[in-house]
Amino acid sequence: MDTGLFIQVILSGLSVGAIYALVAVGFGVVFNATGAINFVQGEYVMVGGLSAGMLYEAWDVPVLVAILVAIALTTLLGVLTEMGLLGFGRLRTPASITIATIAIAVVVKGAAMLISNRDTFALPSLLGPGSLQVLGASTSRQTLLNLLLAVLAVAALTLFFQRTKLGTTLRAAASDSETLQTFGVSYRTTARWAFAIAAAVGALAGAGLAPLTVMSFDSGTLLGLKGFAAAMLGGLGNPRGALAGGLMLGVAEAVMSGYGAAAYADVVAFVVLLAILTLRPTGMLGTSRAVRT
Amino acid sequence: MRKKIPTLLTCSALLALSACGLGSSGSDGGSDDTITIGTLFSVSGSGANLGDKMRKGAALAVKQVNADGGIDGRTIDWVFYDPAGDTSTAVQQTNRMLDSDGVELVVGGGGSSGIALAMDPITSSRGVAFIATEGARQIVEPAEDHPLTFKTTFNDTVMVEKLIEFWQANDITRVAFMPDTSSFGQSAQEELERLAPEAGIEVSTAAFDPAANDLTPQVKRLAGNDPQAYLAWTITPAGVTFLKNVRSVLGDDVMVMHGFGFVDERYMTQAGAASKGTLLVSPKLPVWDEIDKSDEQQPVMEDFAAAYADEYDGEQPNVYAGQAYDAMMVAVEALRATGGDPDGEKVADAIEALGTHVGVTGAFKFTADDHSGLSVDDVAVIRWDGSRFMPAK
Amino acid sequence: MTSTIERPGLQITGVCKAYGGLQVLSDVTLRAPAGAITAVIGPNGAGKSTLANVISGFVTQDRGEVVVNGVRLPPGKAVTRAEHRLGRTFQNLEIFTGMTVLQNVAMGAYSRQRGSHLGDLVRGPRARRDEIEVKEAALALLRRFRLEHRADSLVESLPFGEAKLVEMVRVLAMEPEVVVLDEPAAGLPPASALPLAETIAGLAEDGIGVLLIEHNMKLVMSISQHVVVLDQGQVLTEGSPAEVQQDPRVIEAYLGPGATTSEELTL
Amino acid sequence: MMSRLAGPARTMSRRATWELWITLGLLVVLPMLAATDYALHIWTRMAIFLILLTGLNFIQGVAGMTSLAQAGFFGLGAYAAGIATVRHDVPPVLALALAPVLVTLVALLIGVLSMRLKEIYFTMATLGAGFVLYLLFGRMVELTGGPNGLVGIPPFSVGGVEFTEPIMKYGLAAVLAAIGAIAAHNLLVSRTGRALRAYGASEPAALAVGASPFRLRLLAFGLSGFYAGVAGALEAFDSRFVSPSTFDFMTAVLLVVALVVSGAGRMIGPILGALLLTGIEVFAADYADYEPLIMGIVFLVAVQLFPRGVAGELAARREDRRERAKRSADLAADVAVDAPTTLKAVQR
Repeated sequence: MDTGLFIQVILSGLSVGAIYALVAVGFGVVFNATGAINFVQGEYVMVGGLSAGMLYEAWDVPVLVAILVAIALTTLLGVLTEMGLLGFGRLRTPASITIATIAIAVVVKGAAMLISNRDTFALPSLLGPGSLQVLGASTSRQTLLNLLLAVLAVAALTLFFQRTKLGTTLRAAASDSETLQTFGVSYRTTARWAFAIAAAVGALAGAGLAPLTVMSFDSGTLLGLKGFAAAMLGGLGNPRGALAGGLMLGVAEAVMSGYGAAAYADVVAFVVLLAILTLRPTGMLGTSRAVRT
Repeated sequence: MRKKIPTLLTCSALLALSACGLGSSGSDGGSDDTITIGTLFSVSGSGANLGDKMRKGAALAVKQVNADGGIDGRTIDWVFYDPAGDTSTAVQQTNRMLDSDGVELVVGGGGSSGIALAMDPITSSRGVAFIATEGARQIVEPAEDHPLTFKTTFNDTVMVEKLIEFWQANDITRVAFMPDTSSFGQSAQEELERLAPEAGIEVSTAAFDPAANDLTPQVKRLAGNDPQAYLAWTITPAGVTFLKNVRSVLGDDVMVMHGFGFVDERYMTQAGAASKGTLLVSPKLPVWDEIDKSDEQQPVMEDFAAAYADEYDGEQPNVYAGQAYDAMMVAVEALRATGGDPDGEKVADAIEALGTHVGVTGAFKFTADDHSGLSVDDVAVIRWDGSRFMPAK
Repeated sequence: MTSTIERPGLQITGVCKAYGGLQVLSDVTLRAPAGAITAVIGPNGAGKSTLANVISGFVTQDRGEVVVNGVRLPPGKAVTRAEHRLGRTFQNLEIFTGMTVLQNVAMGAYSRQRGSHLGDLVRGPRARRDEIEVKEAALALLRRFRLEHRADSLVESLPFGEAKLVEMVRVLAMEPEVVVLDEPAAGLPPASALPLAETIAGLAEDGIGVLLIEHNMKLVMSISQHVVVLDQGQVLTEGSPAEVQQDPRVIEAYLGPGATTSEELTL
Repeated sequence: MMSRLAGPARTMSRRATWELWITLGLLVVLPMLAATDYALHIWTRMAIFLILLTGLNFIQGVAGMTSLAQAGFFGLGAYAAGIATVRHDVPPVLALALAPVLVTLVALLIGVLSMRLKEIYFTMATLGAGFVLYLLFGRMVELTGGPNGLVGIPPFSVGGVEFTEPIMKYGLAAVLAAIGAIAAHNLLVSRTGRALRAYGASEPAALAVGASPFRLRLLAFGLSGFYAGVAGALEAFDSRFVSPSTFDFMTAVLLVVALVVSGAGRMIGPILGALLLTGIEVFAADYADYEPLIMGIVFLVAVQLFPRGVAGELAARREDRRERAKRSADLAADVAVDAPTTLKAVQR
């Protein structure tokens, strides 16, 4: 068995998996606060990557500054998402909020298409080009950075949920968020923080992905769905589960590309999603949230 | 009752929409002093930047022809639709164009092979000549099934023949091939796997999905049989990922090649250092200023580039603009030959009798059984030297 | 309606149910013969609701059997109860909102209507006739309970008392042999307690075996032929209303230890 | 016979019957308004959308569960008919019959797997299924022709008569749409339609009267697949070309919004929704770049205006019932607390 290929498959899986993990973490944060599934998460990744790329390519902004501005922009978009969802006070159930996030995702994508004029944008790696040889396979410094970012984000969020006041309220909101009776101001601010954090993490994923491939207004949708599949695989709402789910999904896709039919690598994520939904809805590490009727 | 509101809302919205939608009055076609030519290019939707260049190429041709007296005094009335990359929209617009707008000849198939393939049965069933600007062989092959349909683009057969010619010249016998999963990639794979063995070239293939974020598994798998060249075949941004991944897995001294779908300076710059030294099979237009004057095509390309830059304040034309310009010019040549009669059969016969039409894309020699008209010598192998395309040695 | 010859009606034997460590029902055995009203009383948390859910199949018992007219009912399969002619009402009013009163009652006859679901796409003459019969039977029931004028209004527009009655009529539309009434008087103003008693008595007169699970002592003692007292999931005692009121254990269970006089329980 | 049925019982079903007549009337009148072949082509697409939405109405409207798989099923029907006729020379009549059967089987398979899930997770499963179908349309190139689509589908023909004339294409679609609407009306006013609604209103009560929610909702989802199969086959024979972009996620969203805005759960919903979709398709042709943005905003407004409709009535009613149960539980708790005392009060 060609170990070089095996190592390359694993490395490639971890590289993409780190991105899926970051997206999955974003789903978890919003799910904990509102019980809803935020389909704008995929578009946060696109907006993060695209805006950083546009700032860099179109206006020659230095890479690091472009990334920071992109993260700030996307966080603002997260806050706007919360306003668009809960601002009218009409959406009370997680089901209606989830469907509304699909609407907002479509709006964000449509706007990005007009602003970016359908062009593609890329970003050079923060740590310079060049690649590293590992056990006969190669990977880029950017991949290692992404992995680091994913692990750091998960660790930070785990601590944040346990230690800080806001974190505990976010997690507490999860337990009785089935019906949102407590619709007072406190709930809105909690939700707003959740969407802001999810957006920032999404933008981080976008900025991490842009150097690896090319970003366009269209890159968000599929990434969002795969991130959701990873979040379900790992257990919705659990940051460590999101990391595990993301990396496993990334490796599964890489194995499919390396050994199986590369054309169907994308279908793997949806097969995983359907399997998890029907067989083990709480995922690996998830809370036993009532998913069945 | 709660349910009442939606129905009232939709009633009013709906009446407004259907009222404005269907009152499409059509101008009657082909009055004695104009010839109506219809065109579909996707200037929005997927493939928009391609379509925009195509429209500019065709518009330049129409302007030039009308400027010097049109076709025996009859000016071209040009009807343009934007299907936005959506095939069912294109089908509707083609019906509308032929039924209500009186279009007598169609140039331009929406900028995507899928749309051109869908338009062909409609134009053929109405006996209208159709000159497409899309790549797929199936649009015009086999010629007897598409008597009234032509195209001014390269078949992948011609491109693959050029590649084999180039590989033999550089005694390369083992090639790694990575087509994307679109039919553009798949049809190139068929041609390569058919022609390469005859030329003694061993091809190992691994497809990739255009939305893929990382192609290193495929690259590493193909590296297993130590190929001397890596060739990708796509028009999607994933081609940039291919360049980055090949360089990261195999270093800088390996021969990396792309198909003619990837001849685009933006992609090259986005790939950064990874694109330096990339070889591409391509029409000659991108390196027209490096072709010596003896080539009959050189002056035509020079005039086109100059006229295009002058018309569109300095913008440089790309191969897609060239193909659209050629398609319109072929239509005009044919109409001049038939004395302005747009009847499908007459136009088709005229095109097949044109002999050699030296266009921007190449020297077209349309015959009864070759409705593409381009050959191996119209293809060039070019190299990206880090800042622009140059002819490869 | 069905003849009133002695038929076994509802028989449950040795029913046990535990949630985690807590033994909610232990070895409960009781009968609710046809044509009679058997009441189940007991302080809160005695396991009355769980008993109702076990009988009607909403909860799967750990051990024990639920038998109607000699047929053993599959544990935990609520949807099968209708075919075995066992109906129930719910403590929290369960009505089909967004549908008319008539349609609510017509739903009662659902399991008795033959014809496949796909057949309803074609709606042949037999299906039409079947529909008309069901609607006319439902109208007749509404007439009987003086609710005909409400037949066509949306059920959620009815006052609480009438809505409760509609739920009862829906159960009747099932032509049940046995009916479990889970706290029918809950939330009802005292004024409508009397008409409710008449309605329940009417069910028994129709030959239906009524198991009345209720807090309201006045209602229970006035119409029940037999009373079963449940405490901490066990049958404390059972007997006629008079016997049960004299039983010291009942008084103690109800009024707490140390209470002696029995008159608190007399009505 | 019907007249003997006293007044009340007919109102709910009478409105449904009225709305059926409006639908059938439109199907008859519209072709007369068609000045050009192109307009007739538009009305044919409207009839196809009508079949699609009538199918979706079973699960989205009557059963109250949001399904984002309808566009995928629509595509599966189109590709089934297209592949059968192009790759295997199956006569079009047989293809028009087989396509819906295949789609129904796929719908039942997905239904069996996902029907026991809570509403929002059912919607996620349909979203996943729809996306897998969309991906497969684009990826199985030898079978489906990949992103460029499947070319050369023959026109519908029966007994040698080819349906190439626009009026014949419209006739075929309109007749099938009419049959579909009548069947949907029959189910809506029958015990099955009533039971589907009842399940949405109160699961416990529906169970108590013997209505098995699993079987009913599976039937509704299977029917939505069947209708989508018919619509898909008609789409294939009408435009004689099928490509993945017509059956993407955006279409799935558009179908739900069009139905809910027009009145999901009612007979008038599908026809109004179909007319709305046709209007949008004509409108979209000229403003392609702005379509996603506008559709997104329309969708967001629709969700805010009709949160229950778009998100699935069933999920909303579950929340209502939980709130009602919580409120009456609190009420019961108060009652229980002073039970012994009422005993005394009664006694004095």
